[in-house]
Amino acid sequence: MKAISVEEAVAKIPAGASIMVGGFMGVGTPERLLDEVVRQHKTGLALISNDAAIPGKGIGKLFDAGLVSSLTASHIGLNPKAQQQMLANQIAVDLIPQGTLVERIRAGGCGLGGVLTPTGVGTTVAEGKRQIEIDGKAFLLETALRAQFALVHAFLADYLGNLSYALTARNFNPVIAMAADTVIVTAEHIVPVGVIAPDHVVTPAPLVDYLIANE
Amino acid sequence: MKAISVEEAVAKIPAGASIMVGGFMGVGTPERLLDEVVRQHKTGLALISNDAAIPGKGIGKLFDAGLVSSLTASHIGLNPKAQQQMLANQIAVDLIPQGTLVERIRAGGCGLGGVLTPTGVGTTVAEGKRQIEIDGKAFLLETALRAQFALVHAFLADYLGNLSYALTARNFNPVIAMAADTVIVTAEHIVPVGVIAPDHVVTPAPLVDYLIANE
Amino acid sequence: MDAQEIIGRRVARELRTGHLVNLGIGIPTLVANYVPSDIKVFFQSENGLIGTGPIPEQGLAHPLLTDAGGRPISALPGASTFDSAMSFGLIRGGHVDVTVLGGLQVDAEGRLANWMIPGKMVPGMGGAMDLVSGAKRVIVAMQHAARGKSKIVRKCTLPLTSSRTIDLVVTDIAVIGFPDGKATLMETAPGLTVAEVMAVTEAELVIPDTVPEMTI
Amino acid sequence: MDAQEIIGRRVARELRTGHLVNLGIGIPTLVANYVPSDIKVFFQSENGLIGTGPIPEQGLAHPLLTDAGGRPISALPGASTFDSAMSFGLIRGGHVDVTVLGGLQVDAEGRLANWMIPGKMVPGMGGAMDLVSGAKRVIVAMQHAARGKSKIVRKCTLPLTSSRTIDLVVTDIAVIGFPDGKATLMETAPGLTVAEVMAVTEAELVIPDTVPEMTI
Repeated sequence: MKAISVEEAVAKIPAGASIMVGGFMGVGTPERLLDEVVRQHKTGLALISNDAAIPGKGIGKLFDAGLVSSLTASHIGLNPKAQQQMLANQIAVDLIPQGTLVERIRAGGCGLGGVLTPTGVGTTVAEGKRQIEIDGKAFLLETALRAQFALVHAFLADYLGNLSYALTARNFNPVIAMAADTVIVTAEHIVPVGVIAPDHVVTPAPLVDYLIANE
Repeated sequence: MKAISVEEAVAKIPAGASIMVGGFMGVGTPERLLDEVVRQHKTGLALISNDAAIPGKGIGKLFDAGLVSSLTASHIGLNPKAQQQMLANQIAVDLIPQGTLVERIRAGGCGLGGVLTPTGVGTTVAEGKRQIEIDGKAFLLETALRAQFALVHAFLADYLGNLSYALTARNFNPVIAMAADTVIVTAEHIVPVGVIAPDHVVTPAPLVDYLIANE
Repeated sequence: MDAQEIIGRRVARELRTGHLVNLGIGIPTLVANYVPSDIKVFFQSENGLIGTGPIPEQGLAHPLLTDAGGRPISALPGASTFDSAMSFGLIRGGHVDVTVLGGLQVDAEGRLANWMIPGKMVPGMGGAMDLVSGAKRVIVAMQHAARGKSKIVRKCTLPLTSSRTIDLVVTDIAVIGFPDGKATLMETAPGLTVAEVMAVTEAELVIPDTVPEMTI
Repeated sequence: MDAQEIIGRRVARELRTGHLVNLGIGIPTLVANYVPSDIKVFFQSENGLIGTGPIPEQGLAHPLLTDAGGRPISALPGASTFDSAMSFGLIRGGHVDVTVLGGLQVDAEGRLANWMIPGKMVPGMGGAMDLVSGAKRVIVAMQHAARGKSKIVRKCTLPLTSSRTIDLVVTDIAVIGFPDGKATLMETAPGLTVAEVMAVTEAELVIPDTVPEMTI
């Protein structure tokens, strides 16, 4: 793990990169990283996140700035800008069930090729997917999902990179921290090693590549 | 969740039941439950656990008492009694890779039909299993695993049934707590509600059916 | 009592102590207000919380403690938080005893459509498909009709949420169950006759010998 | 220096600061003793710990803190604990930078057999198959020969651990890599000639122009 500035960290993300961003309706999102992504105007991003948040907040900022070329998410119902961009074919949107989304990312992070889920069987979600029967019950084969970058927001990060999360800001963060080639983290508090007890570490240090240093 | 005596709890387990038991080489195993299983002489158990521990300790006690009819585990190398019983065809043993074992149990607990894993492709583990290619890479289809009972050992349990675990005694415990019809828990300490902070609960209360009360 | 309160009160009567319950947005959210004080249930918020409490007092809201819509909530003593993989493991794994969801259409066999109106904006299914596929019991809480049209239909014309059928529909005028896979009138709202309910219901309803009034 | 120390010291030189490393039982365990003090690695114990420390002093062992064999260990500052699903998610997901495992046979193409001798007791594969399938880099640490027979074989006759080939074998007499999928002699143990290594190796070895001595 390396502590670097937010400018340096975002400079590592090329235009057109695939990025997973933590957060659920803007809660638990690495805002400082997104602000810098906007400032450095990283265009054509392939974004994977639970939702599109709302304009001005969290992932919503990326839509405000027109930086997203594709979105994989479970819903965008509360972001009219993301909806407009979808309808105008400015972004390709793949909407998938939330449980399927997180399980596909987990599979990507855990070296699984995919999982079999009952969710979506017999619905439009099943279109184009392999359906597999086990003991007479039908499941969809949902494949693993990974990205080049994961932008993670933690509550505590220690000097080694161990992370813990607070309340409902955990959501997708620990899952995406396993599913990307490069993991960049912002934390509400950076603390000495040992402040987070071993049993309370949620994301172990070796998963973290870059921690955004305090200014 | 109901707090009951260890005698009452074990009385609910019929002979021949399928049971998952937490613990890794006897660490994090609900010893009081196993002692009572032995005392009530529950025979013909279909046991699912990481290993067979050692004679006299943890799951080893079930082999000492000759109560196991089948075992699904990742290794039994350190329990000569379990090995003898396997060689004498007293127990049917299904040895599977540890990561596959835990992922199959997790699938059972999370409503997945199974997972695709690269582990075991091209080895004897692949025999009789469906092999599925994704983007040219081969995976084995490993199906979900569940049991009638999960015997779980926690470090802290609160009055509602929220659980946390200590150090390496966590292992399979939180995973099996999701994958059985009935979940019975022993804890090192039973504490008031609120002693375990929300962010430190590993197994949420609604998953627990019975907590073994202090004597 | 308005339509939403009737629905909320009646659904609340389906909950039992110890149940893990997930409430969808809209009318289902109201159910929490009507749980009798002697019934202790766990409410799950699928963004990662069991033990949701009421909206916090002015000035006590925490920005990292919200419901699935991003609105501030509180957590009751004994609450637990977890990541989204665990949250949907709970949902898909059958650990949620009851989910209460809104509906666009429920058909005569108990199939639900609640996430998409073709030709309109598709906001996405969020967690609805997982909830209907995975919860032990699925209750739909909705107005019986929308713009004069019955939402209890012969066959769903909107895209389905799941191939799994639901267990109960509670509307402002009726409670409908699906024993033997057929929509069956279980209760009528106070003051309404069976004939009145049938008259505003598109789907054919099985009518048992006695159809009691809702207790709410 | 005995055979095991040669192997342990040489393998330790493959580790880099920041690496997440999983050591198998037997010779691989010794590697931890020889990591240079300026190299800071994380050791994982697959029963659910990153940051394993040395065996605790007499009287300080905790019964709930053990290695994968159930023996007391300690945890270094900055350690983390987790369940078995996470532990093998780390392993299978490619998050373990280096795994060091014992071997029964390694063949000329880099395939490993290390878990089963047919006709003998089968204790089970434990985590070996996941480690070989999933770790970023697989190093086998073993004696070059057992009872006078080379363990570097033309083709594995014992059941394979994985179809994925390994990256490096370190024995008491040689370091063998697999560039282009062919067993290649990278280094010889101090005092041994290339011819001496070839003479006790069943597999055909590619011999580069220069084969340095191991630095240990």
